[in-house]
Amino acid sequence: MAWTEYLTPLLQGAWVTVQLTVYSTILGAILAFAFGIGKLSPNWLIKAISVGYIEIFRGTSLLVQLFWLYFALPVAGQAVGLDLRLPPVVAGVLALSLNIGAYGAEVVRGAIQAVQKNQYEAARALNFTPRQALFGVALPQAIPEMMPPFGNLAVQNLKDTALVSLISLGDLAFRAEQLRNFTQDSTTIFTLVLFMYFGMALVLTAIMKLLERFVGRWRHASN
Amino acid sequence: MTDPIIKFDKVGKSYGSLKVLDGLDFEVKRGEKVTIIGPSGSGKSTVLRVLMTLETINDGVVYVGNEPLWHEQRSGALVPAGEEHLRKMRRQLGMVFQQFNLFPHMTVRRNIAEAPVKVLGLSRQDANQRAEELLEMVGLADQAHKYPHQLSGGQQQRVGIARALAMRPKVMLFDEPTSALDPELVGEVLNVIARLASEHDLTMLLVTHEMRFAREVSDRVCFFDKGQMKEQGTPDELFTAPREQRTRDFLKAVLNG
Amino acid sequence: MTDPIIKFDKVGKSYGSLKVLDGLDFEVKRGEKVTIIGPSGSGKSTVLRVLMTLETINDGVVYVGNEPLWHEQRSGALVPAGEEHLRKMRRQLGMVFQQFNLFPHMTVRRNIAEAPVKVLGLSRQDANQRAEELLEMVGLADQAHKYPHQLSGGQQQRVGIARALAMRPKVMLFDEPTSALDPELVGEVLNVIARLASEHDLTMLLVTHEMRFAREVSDRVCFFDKGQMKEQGTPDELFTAPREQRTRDFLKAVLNG
Amino acid sequence: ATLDEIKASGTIRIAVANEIPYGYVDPNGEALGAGPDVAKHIVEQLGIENIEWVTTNFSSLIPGLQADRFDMVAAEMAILPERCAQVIYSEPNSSYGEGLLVPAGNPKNIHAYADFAENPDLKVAIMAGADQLEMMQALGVPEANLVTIASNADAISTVSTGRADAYAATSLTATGLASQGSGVEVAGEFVDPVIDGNEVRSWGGFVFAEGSTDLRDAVNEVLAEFKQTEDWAAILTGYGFSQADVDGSSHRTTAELCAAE
Amino acid sequence: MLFGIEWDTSSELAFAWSILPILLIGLWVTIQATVLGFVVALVLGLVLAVLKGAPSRFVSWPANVLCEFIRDTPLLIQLFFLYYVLPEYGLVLPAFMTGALALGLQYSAYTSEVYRAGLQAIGRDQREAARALNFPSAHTFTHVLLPQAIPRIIPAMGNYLVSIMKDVPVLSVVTVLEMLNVAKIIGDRTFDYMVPLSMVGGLYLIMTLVASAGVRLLDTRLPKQGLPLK
Ligand SMILES: Nc1ncnc2c1ncn2[C@@H]1O[C@H](COP(=O)(O)OP(=O)(O)OP(=O)(O)O)[C@@H](O)[C@H]1O
Ligand SMILES: Nc1ncnc2c1ncn2[C@@H]1O[C@H](COP(=O)(O)OP(=O)(O)OP(=O)(O)O)[C@@H](O)[C@H]1O
Ligand SMILES: [Mg+2]
Ligand SMILES: [Mg+2]
Repeated sequence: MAWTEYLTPLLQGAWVTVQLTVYSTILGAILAFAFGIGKLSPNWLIKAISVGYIEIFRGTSLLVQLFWLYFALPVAGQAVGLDLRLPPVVAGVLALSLNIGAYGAEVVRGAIQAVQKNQYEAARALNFTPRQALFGVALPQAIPEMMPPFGNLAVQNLKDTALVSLISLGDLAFRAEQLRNFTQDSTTIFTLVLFMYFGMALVLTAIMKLLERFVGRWRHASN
Repeated sequence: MTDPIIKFDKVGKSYGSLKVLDGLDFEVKRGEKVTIIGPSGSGKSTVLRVLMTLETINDGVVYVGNEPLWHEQRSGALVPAGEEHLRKMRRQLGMVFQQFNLFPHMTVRRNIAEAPVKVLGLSRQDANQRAEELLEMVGLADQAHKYPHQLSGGQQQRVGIARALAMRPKVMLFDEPTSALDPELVGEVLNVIARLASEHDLTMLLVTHEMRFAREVSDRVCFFDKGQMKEQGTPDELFTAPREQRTRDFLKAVLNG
Repeated sequence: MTDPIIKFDKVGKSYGSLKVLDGLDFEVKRGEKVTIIGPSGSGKSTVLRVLMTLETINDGVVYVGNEPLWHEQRSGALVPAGEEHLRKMRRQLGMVFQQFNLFPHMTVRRNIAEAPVKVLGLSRQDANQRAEELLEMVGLADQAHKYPHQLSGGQQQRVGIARALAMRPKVMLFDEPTSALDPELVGEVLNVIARLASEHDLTMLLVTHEMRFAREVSDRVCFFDKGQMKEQGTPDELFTAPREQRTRDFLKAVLNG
Repeated sequence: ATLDEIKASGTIRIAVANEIPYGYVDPNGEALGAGPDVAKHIVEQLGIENIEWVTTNFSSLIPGLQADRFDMVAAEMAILPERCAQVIYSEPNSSYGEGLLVPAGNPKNIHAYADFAENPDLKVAIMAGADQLEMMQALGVPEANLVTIASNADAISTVSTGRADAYAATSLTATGLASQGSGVEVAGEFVDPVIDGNEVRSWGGFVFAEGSTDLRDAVNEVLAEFKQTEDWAAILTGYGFSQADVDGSSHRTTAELCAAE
Repeated sequence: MLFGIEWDTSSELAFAWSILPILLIGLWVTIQATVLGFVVALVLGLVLAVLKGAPSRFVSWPANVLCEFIRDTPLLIQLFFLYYVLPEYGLVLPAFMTGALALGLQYSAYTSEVYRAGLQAIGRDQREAARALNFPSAHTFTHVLLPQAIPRIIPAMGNYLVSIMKDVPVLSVVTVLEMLNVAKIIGDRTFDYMVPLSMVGGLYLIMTLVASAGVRLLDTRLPKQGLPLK
């Protein structure tokens, strides 16, 4: 087979990779905000849950999480009489977003805490409620700070999608393995695949940069 | 006008073993303009921050308008106040910070109008109008739509003053409002404060190192050292004939510059 | 003593489209104590940084002791100097920075002794002795074994002065040496500089906002604006009877404090 | 899922493990192999319209059935007693013997599975979840000399680069791989392993989850008829099965194989 | 049975207890791979950092692109590439070595940034002070920049060490018998994935919590001002 014949199946796989990346990045961002803000909550229960979530998913390997969700969770579900046999797509997206969400939560927490204390003091002096101070003062300043690390996490997440091939999801890495199974032409296939991932990462980085400019518009206002 | 609007009654405050306020007694009368001076670390900022409820106290009672600031009267006894009470008390005070502390993501107008909308419940329109009047007053009518980082330090601090005034406080607190400014920009801020002092019957409490200005604008100057008020008097008394040795030393060191 | 030790000849320097030095002509005579004043951004620091070879220039020639600083004479023509030449020229200059710039991981003594050992080739012992003499001179004889962060700002700056002096420069450059200090600590640093000025025949070039000090210590005061020297004279001339409107405005704004 | 549920939805999910020639998917997404070709005929007979092909690792086939990720496995998985405890099998669809893939020229001179038990310096690759593991264990091959690979596709590289000295698989797999890659060949003069006095032969069938008895029964019914036809034999021989393999498939019943010790 | 150790499936607890020694054998491989990968990352990272900082653009630009490329492509694919492609050019490394190399390569892109940032964090101030005192540039690097950079670099490197440990399971795809692979094989053979996989998760959690606490402790113990010079 000529290398051009590899393109069709590889592009199909790349499309799956793109979808996985988009879904899990969005879900991961939601988790990141929920638990990042949760970790700063004065309510100890919310705080404990957030800390637990963050530590567990940052503290274990993504592949372990993925295998656990795919292989072990159904067994655990059976034990309590629940049907937890997740389809590969769900298990994949869930593992990816739970993992990236835990890292993102630390970014969110860090960025909120990095908002200068004097901003909270100004808010308090003007009699804002803590909630108004968080959503009106702290978050709008923290979000632009989060964007560069979020950009890195999004690329990390794109790369991590390759692991879902190990639970038989037809992403780019899976297609590559399947092709190699047929042709044993490892050099061409893996070179192509490396460049395809690189290309997707560059596009993703560019999108995150645009997003960063958008959420930090006020910083760029000039005279 | 003889009723004290602010009163510190044997107030103590410590960080660990460091006593920052040490049994402080201190009063400000309604409409009075008082300047606090003193060496670094003497507790000047702490007095303002306690009043603005940014720091708690460990001992004693602070009164604002005859009501305890940090305590509530409950079944006769004074108990530590809840957030509700603090919010009510805070309404009477406005603060201008050394580092301006403007909200960098809001336009100048929004910086001023945000609290009136969110806290006082004004309509956005009314709040904007109030903001524009205040900007007019501090000489920045044409800067309403800029962001803080587009302004010079002196302009930012004038916005800071307008922002505090927008809440119509009874007492204004200024914590070294010009010490983060380039020397050339100090004047424009002091001018605004001087106008405020002369044209309004606001009570004003000002911490500053600008001795000449303190002399011009204040009714009374208080010298702080080690968390206590060591000496007070009219500007003329204190600057020309300080009674305490510590005060003399301090004034000598500072005025030498 | 009439030979200029420093001479700027139509020196230009830009950052992109921003002209920071604009055809600057400026001289300092051997042993002279010159103060530069001027508004923020007028290029005061740049003059010192160009002399210390921390910034290059785009135009003109700077002479130090009659030799071009940034150029070498090669087969008759002036060509940009190599590192060799710069190292030789730099020996004649010492600099004291606004933020002290001490080496945080070295003891006070080592901060001072390091360059004499590595650059002048002194033995560690001789260099340590020189360091201790200088610490004596700046009143820190007992602090030799501390690290910078264990000292107050004023003490750190005095170490900074001692460090520069240890290289026995002919010209000392001071860039706002007291403006990062608490007001109470300013005096101790200015005292050291004043002693240096009166007891040594060092050439001194000082950028400062401490007008009173400038008046006492300098032979000549230069007013900079927009990258040019707008006016110069003895302190008495410049402070009491400035000729230029721009100078008058600046002095009024600054002295108002 | 039950047969009724599948008929109602109109789609059956069938898994293969990407093993040539038992069951695999070509780059165009077309399922091929002895299992899939027969399965296609059976599904048609059962009146089910669509097949959704799922490719997965061999070791994920049984867990996948149990987790309801697919309804049926068409990988010619060998019928073994320990597997019968986890899942249910159709009657045999094929039978096949063992083989070995070795580097070209067979430098280590390997001809039998027993060689690995005798020479402790030899390393042998097996696929995760495949029954060669049990054979090696029964022959007394040390665990440390087993290299577990995830799929057949890795075998050529593993053997040709010397990461293992041979790959133990069924004779058909070995032949298929040898034709695909240079630098490898099928070990000649292969001696069938003898375990508990019996030569090893495997019988492959379709596999279902415990709850799918009705589906299994329906498949058995169609399969029994289909095995009488020339078409069926042509499918198997077309993928390289010998006549002995084709005939042998009827020499055992699933019940016997499951009950065996 | 795995590695000659039998398991006991009579109850979940007995099963867990009986496979623990097997998992610990896998854990030991995980630790070896982590350490080896980390060493490769430290060395390759330094090389990349030096190349990226080279004065010639013909060196720094390709180094930057290479770094970006390594950082933007998945470890799994890089591992496959090294494992399957290198042998075609005659370089056959055992699976474990290939795995450690892939880990080291992937993380060298990150460690090179740590080196660079560590040096850059020593502000312009310090470089200027050294220049004003006429220090030779080698002396500035060894006596001013490095002593201040090292305490900043160590904690970040420690964090990458923990990250590498969490990426070791990827090596299972090329037959390395690290902890997750061992657990997976136990699962394949017993059809009980719940116990071994949960145990791997638990062991990982313990290891990373301990390692992270170690890094934090180290961070507080390191002299913030730089390695002291008397
Ligand atoms: N959050 C804190 N924790 C510990 N100590 C503190 C804290 N805030 C202030 N201090 C200490 O309390 C003392 C008084 O501080 P305060 O800010 O009131 O002094 P100040 O008179 O305003 O000095 P300055 O002129 O430097 O602003 C100082 O010694 C300061 O170091
Ligand atoms: N690295 C740089 N890049 C771009 N612009 C610079 C840089 N360094 C200085 N400038 C600009 O050059 C101008 C002159 O700077 P310089 O530091 O000499 O001013 P100055 O007179 O010392 O002011 P100040 O009193 O604030 O210290 C300023 O407008 C400054 O913003
Ligand atoms: Mg203060
Ligand atoms: Mg300057």
